[in-house]
Amino acid sequence: MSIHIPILIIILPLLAAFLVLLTRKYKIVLAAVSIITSIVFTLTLSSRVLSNDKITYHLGGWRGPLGVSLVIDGLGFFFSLIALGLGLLVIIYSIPEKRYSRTYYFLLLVSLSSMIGVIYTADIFNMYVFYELLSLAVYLLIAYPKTGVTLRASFSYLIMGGVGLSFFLLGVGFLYAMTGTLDIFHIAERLPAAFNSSMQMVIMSFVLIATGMGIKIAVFPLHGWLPDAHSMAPSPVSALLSGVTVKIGIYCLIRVVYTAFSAEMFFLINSHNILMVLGVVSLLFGASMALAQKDLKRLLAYSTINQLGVVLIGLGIGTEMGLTGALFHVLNHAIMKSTLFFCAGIMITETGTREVKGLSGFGRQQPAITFAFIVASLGMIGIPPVNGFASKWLICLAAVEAGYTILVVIILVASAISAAYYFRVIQVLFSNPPEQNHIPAHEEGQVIHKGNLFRVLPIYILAAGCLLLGIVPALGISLAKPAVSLLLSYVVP
Amino acid sequence: MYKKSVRLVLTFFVLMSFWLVLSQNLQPASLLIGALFSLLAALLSFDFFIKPDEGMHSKAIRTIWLLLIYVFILIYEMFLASIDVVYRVITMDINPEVVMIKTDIKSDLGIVLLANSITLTPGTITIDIEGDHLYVHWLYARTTHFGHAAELIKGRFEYWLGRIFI
Amino acid sequence: MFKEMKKVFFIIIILAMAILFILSADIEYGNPKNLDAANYYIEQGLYDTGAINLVASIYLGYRAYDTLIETIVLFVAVAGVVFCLRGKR
Amino acid sequence: MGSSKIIRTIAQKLFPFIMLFGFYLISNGHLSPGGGFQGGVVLGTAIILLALSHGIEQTEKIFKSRWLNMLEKLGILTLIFLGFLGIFFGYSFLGNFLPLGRPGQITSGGLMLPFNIAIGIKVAAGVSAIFYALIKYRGEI
Amino acid sequence: MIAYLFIFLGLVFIFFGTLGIIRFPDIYTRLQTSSKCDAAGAIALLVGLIVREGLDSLSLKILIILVFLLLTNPVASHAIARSAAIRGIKPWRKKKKC
Amino acid sequence: MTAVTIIITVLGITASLALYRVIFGPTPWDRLIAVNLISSKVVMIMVAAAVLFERRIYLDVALVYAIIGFVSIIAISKFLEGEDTDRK
Amino acid sequence: MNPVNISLLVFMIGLYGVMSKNNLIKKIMGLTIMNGSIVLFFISIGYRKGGLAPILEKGTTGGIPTTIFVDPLPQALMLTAIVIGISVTALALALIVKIYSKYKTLDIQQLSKER
Amino acid sequence: MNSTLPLLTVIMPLFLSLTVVSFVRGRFNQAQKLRLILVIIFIVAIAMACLLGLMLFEILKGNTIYGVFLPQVALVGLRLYVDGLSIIIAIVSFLLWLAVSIYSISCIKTDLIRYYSLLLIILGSVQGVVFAKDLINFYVFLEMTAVATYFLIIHKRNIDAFQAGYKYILMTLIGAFLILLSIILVYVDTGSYEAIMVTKYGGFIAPVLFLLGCFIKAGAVPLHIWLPDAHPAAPSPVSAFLSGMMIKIGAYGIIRFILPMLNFDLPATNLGELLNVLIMSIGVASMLIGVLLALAQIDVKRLLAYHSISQMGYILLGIGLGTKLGLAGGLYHMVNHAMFKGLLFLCMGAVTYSTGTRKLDNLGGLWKKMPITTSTCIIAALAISGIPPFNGFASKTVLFEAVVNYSFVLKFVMMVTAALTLTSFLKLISYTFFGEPKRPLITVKEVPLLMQLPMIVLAILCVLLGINAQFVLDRFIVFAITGLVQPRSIPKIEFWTQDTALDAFFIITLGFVAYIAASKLGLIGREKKEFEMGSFMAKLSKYLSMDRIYCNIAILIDKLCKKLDSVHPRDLNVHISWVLLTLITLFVILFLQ
Repeated sequence: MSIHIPILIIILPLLAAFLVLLTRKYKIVLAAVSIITSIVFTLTLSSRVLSNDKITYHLGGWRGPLGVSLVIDGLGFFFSLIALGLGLLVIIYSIPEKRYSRTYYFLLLVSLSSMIGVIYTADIFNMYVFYELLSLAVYLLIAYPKTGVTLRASFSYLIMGGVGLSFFLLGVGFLYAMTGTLDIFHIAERLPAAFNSSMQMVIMSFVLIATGMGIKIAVFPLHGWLPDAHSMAPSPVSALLSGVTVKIGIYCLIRVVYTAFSAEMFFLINSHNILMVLGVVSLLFGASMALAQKDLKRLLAYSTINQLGVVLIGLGIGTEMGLTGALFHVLNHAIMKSTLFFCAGIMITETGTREVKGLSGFGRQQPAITFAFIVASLGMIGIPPVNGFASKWLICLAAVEAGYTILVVIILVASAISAAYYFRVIQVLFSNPPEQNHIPAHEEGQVIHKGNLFRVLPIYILAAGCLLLGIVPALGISLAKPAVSLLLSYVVP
Repeated sequence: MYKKSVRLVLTFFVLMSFWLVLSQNLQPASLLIGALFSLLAALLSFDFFIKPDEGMHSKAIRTIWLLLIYVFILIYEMFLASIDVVYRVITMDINPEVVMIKTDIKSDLGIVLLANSITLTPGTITIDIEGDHLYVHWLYARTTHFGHAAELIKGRFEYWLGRIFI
Repeated sequence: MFKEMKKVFFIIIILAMAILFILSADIEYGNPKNLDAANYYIEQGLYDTGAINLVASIYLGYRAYDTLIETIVLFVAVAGVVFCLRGKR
Repeated sequence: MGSSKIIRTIAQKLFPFIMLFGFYLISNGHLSPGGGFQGGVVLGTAIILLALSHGIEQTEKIFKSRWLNMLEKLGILTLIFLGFLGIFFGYSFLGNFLPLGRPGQITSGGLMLPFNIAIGIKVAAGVSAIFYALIKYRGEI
Repeated sequence: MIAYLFIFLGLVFIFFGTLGIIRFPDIYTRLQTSSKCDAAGAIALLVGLIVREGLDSLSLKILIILVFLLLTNPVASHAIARSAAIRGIKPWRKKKKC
Repeated sequence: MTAVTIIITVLGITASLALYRVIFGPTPWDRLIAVNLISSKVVMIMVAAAVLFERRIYLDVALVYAIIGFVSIIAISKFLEGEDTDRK
Repeated sequence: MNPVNISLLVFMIGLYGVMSKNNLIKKIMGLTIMNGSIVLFFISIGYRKGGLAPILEKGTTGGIPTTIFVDPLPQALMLTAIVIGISVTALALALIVKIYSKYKTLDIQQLSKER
Repeated sequence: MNSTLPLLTVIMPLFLSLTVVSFVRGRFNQAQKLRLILVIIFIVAIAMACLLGLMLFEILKGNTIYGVFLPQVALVGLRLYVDGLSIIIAIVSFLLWLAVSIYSISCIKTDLIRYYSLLLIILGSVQGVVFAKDLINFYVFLEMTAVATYFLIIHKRNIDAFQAGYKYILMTLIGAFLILLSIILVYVDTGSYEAIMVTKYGGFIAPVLFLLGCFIKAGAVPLHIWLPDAHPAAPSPVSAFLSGMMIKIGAYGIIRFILPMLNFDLPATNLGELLNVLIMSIGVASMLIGVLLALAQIDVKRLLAYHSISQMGYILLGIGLGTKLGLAGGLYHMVNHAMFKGLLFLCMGAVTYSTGTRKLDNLGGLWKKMPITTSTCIIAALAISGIPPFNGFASKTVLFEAVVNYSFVLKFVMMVTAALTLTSFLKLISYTFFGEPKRPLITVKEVPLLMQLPMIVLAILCVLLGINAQFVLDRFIVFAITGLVQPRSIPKIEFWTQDTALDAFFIITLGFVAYIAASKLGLIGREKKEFEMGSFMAKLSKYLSMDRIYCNIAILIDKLCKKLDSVHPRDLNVHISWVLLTLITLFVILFLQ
């Protein structure tokens, strides 16, 4: 049984998703239990993965380029832990909301398992299929409240995402035309030969895949869907989107860029600089747009673009420290941004408004939530005892070591701007409520759950995680280390 | 008219023969699967595939014989009509009208076949059916008179169809 | 305003078409390279999976996992359509 | 409701044949250019034809939308279950544990026939469910 | 030989049917050509192919297709004509001389 | 081989002639007629190819195509009737 | 000028549709065109000169030269891609129907003006 | 000597604050909370006194103490190091903290838990800053103090507090980021986080950046704008601690990390020269501008805030001189300033507490009602102006001695500044405590005992430090800078000589003359309330305060972002065209290579 663990991690939540549709009472229990089982299965692999072992599973027994196989290495393990852990918290967070029917949990489970599918698969076409599944589930999750704005946001995401995945698929087509195989590791073996014969096709496939994944990551010129989708979606979904879904795009980019287009090619077509430039642009853009927002969740959405810029800069630097920093920042951003969105969800239901100005007096009502919000936003800015600092620090160090001091200046400027907008929110939280004793509005029949344990628990856990990772960053770094060593072995032959 | 079981069995056999034509495979497994699927399809559709009140005038063999004759007449007429249409396409000599005709056939299937035949033959298409009245578009209307037009359009079809269906 | 935008879009798309056309001009057609996997499928597919339709042998044999996921994609889409259009108008 | 008598009658007569053809495509997927998805679409087309000609209420008497939804879930659960059977019989997930027959026979594909049937039923139910949903939202045919 | 004759006939019918679609003035007249010439052309062509092939399993299937085409073609024409009529498209009339 | 070429070419030419109606048809029904015509041409091309290349697999494809074409024509014409037909 | 190039051009035409049309349904049509062009692309990169459809019929099973068949893998992939395209289209249409019932318009410019 | 003592000093307050937050919240009523807080303050006082005393004892023996915690787990681990300098500042900060927190018990009425936990955090992190062995620990604790202080500043939750806090946190974070950049540059250049490494850096960018960061922290003049807003907006005890301790961290940073680059009686290097001049000129500028602006204020706490800037100027000037004597003077003045400025803020807090106003116009004649406040305030005012028996005199004397060797003009400037300080305090005291009592102030009472106690203690300390100046200088200050510059040969300072008396006399005379002249001329702006628009002093204070430049920059950035937001298209089509443009650009870039 133990050799089948990789597929079980993917399939069990998927199976549970369909079982959720069949039951009415046990939907939450099923969802949570299946995700917990997956986490446990993943953790059983940890000792092997963390010792730089590669776990391979051939589906249907067809190995190599013939069939689809699953590969779990450090990188996949890292990302899958993020996805599963946050997924569990999202499920817990959505428990008190009575509006969320079976379909919601079904979509949640499908999206989570498809994330794991994207992460574990070694077959690039299978990656596309899983990504498409993930995207469909996410479109639906965004549209879940079925109000006008959510439908519109979901639709624009669908259009952009459809274009992006079409680009990806076209890029896969070029790769297949060049190498005659779809397995990423085989592509990596055969691509150098193809590169010598037809450089144009290699570059074309690279550009297509990078652009397609860029849309999913929402780097600056390709970000059109993100502000609407992230801000309009229901809060747990926003947390999932911003925390994990975007990271899957990063994972795909890393996988394809570092593994398939390995070593020489990567340097030859100079894609480092492209990643770096994109990162810088989206960093500054996200920061300055967020400064101008009045809507809390929209602010957080633009902040996502800002932080992704940091990650891309780290990836573009490409040294060991830079990669460690980037991956660690992925983890940190996932934790912090989900905390912020969870808190924002509670704030919006409590105060009945999405405007930043309307949040006044919340700090007195629910100090614990406010505390979590403050901790996470301090992490976003990059203030020491919280985790965001450690990863930004690593990235800055790597940038200076690689000779890009200007990048550090840019990152710090963006951090200052993000301090400006986060502290604007924080000071509103602490300010006294307006004079009239307003009754919290029930937004579309939402029920207010003041201090509900299921709502608050994930926030506490995540905030504690922020502090823990900030005080003891070695925990996160040791998790990212195998992934980095894996990537480096491709980068430096 | 017909009992349910009869209709079911009849449908099943028709479908099974269709399956044989399709699969062209006489292995037992294939037959078994075909029988299963035919049964399934028959169960789902026998109720309207053969209507309870859908009867024929006479014996089955004679009906088939008449049907064949009818088909050949139809094809002959169709070729004539097509040549006519080709002629009119070249010359653009047309005079379209919409006329209404009445038919004596009562059976649904009969009316439908009549309408289809009309559609396929000289310069006419059925636009609508209401009861036993057919609205027909006529490419080269020689007359707009009710009875006369009916004679010209229905031609021999109504006779043959009237012999087949009630 | 929007008419001008359309012109800009048109120019952009023509540009992209031109670039793609130039870049893909020397892609060989009808003579794929690296056919080892394909030839394996053609030679061994029947013996491996027992399907004389080689596409089916890949679709349901070698890459049945893809098919499973694809079915789930369809299911999610159907569920989504039903979900979106459920309830009062 | 419904359509003219011509369309209705022809649809009635064609329906079982189209359906059987769909089943044929499903079950001969590994022998001919059919397959679960294609056959399923043809099956769904048959149901759509019926719904177009007879109106949605008449069709729902035969193909109830609850059953269709159940069938859809059942199809996927069957697929996953068959995959698990592969593990159970000592192969990998989705491994072919049935014996391969002689090439050209309907049983030659081993697991392919059940796969095809499951996919076909699922797709048929899915296509018709989409159609139902869209039609019902718009109102009556 | 006779097969090719049939095929040739079918092609001629089909060609003129398509020509009619382009030349005729309104929907109903176009439907006239499309329904008749297409059906006749299909019959001729497929019969020609059946004759060329001889009577075997292949031609049985072609026969099925033929029957299907024959059954559905007028129905499709009828459906189109009916929907046009319901939406109130008036047939084109020749201008009377007097 | 020549027979194949001739048949398929003629059918293709007629299909592309019908494309004229698809593009410039003044009303939707004109386009529908042309689409119907094209689909039946495609079916015929497939049958011809099946017979002349000796590959029976195309027949199944042709039948599927015919079925889907028929149903889609019915559906579209039904759609073009518009919503208010039922209240008549 | 070969199918590979043409498919890329068609892809761009689809993208133009997505980009410049204001009607939501036309945008979805653009996506469908893109999907179709990708199918064409994949099939044409798997094609080899004089190859047949990869279905072994009676009598062709033993000892055949592999070169008479085209690469079956892209075709199998495209089956999947087509289904996915259909799913996306169906979902998008459902969303459009819902959007239309909320806003009574399908024009994206007017939609973006509405709050 | 390896020891866990410094670790305990840093960790214990942080841990206790966590305890306070997690166990007290929502479970007790106000009185119980107060009792609990008293207990905790007591515990902290006793424990910290013991710990600091032990360390002081050890250090007086000539040892240094270092402690390492979590060396592998954290980024570099918590590495602490205590020497003379650290322990002196730690003790001062602890004393001030104790005074402030005792004072707060009566003063602060709302949000007790948050307030005290933040105070504890500040104590711990200030200890951490001064004990930090390497750059990264220094940075971490610096940021902790900044954020914790922000929440204390906005404690009153009114609009002023929020604006001031916003300004404060932005400026401080920018300063911290400058320091961070410099640390990164240093690390990459030298491969180590050790404290000394800033000076080993090859170029001049890193030290200058570090210096700028410290200047922002210290509120030196061109970068001071957060300070006059933040100090008045904060609750009085907090502003006492802010002014007394927090801004000293900047000076501490300079002493600890930049000092070895300055030319200490060594052959001058270019960089050392440059830094010397930089620090000194900034010091002089802060001194003069701070005191000039202070003269023009009518808000008591704002006035004190500008004096903080001015006194920081003294300290920076002393450090920037680059002599041992100057360093000793600067350090000594740091200690003294903590005492008397803390005391001043506490006094003014008491005044505000009793009367509820901060405007000079609404005050007057309080000396009968509040004798203790008046007397302590007078002591502090005399101390800050450098009048003989008090501690300000002592440190200023050292500074005068140091400056004289450099340039006589500077000494004169310093004396003028001291005189002007006296002037402004004359204004403050006369208008606050003397003169006619205003009508609403009839019912004013003396503040509670718990508020008087810290004031009295601090006043006594002021006096003691002034009287025993010789002892303090020789025993502690010189000892503190031993580790830094080997000051075995520090010149002997005579405190009670004719020269010093003359200096003091000059200051007093000039101060009184200036006060009389200015109040006749209406230059210190009390009679006419605010200065009229366009008058000379109004213009002067407007231009000197430099608020405008920063505001304009902020408004510019804000407008740019708003503009970006309004320009940013919401149209999906445009975004898709961007996608395509990106594709084209990437193609072009990659193929042109």
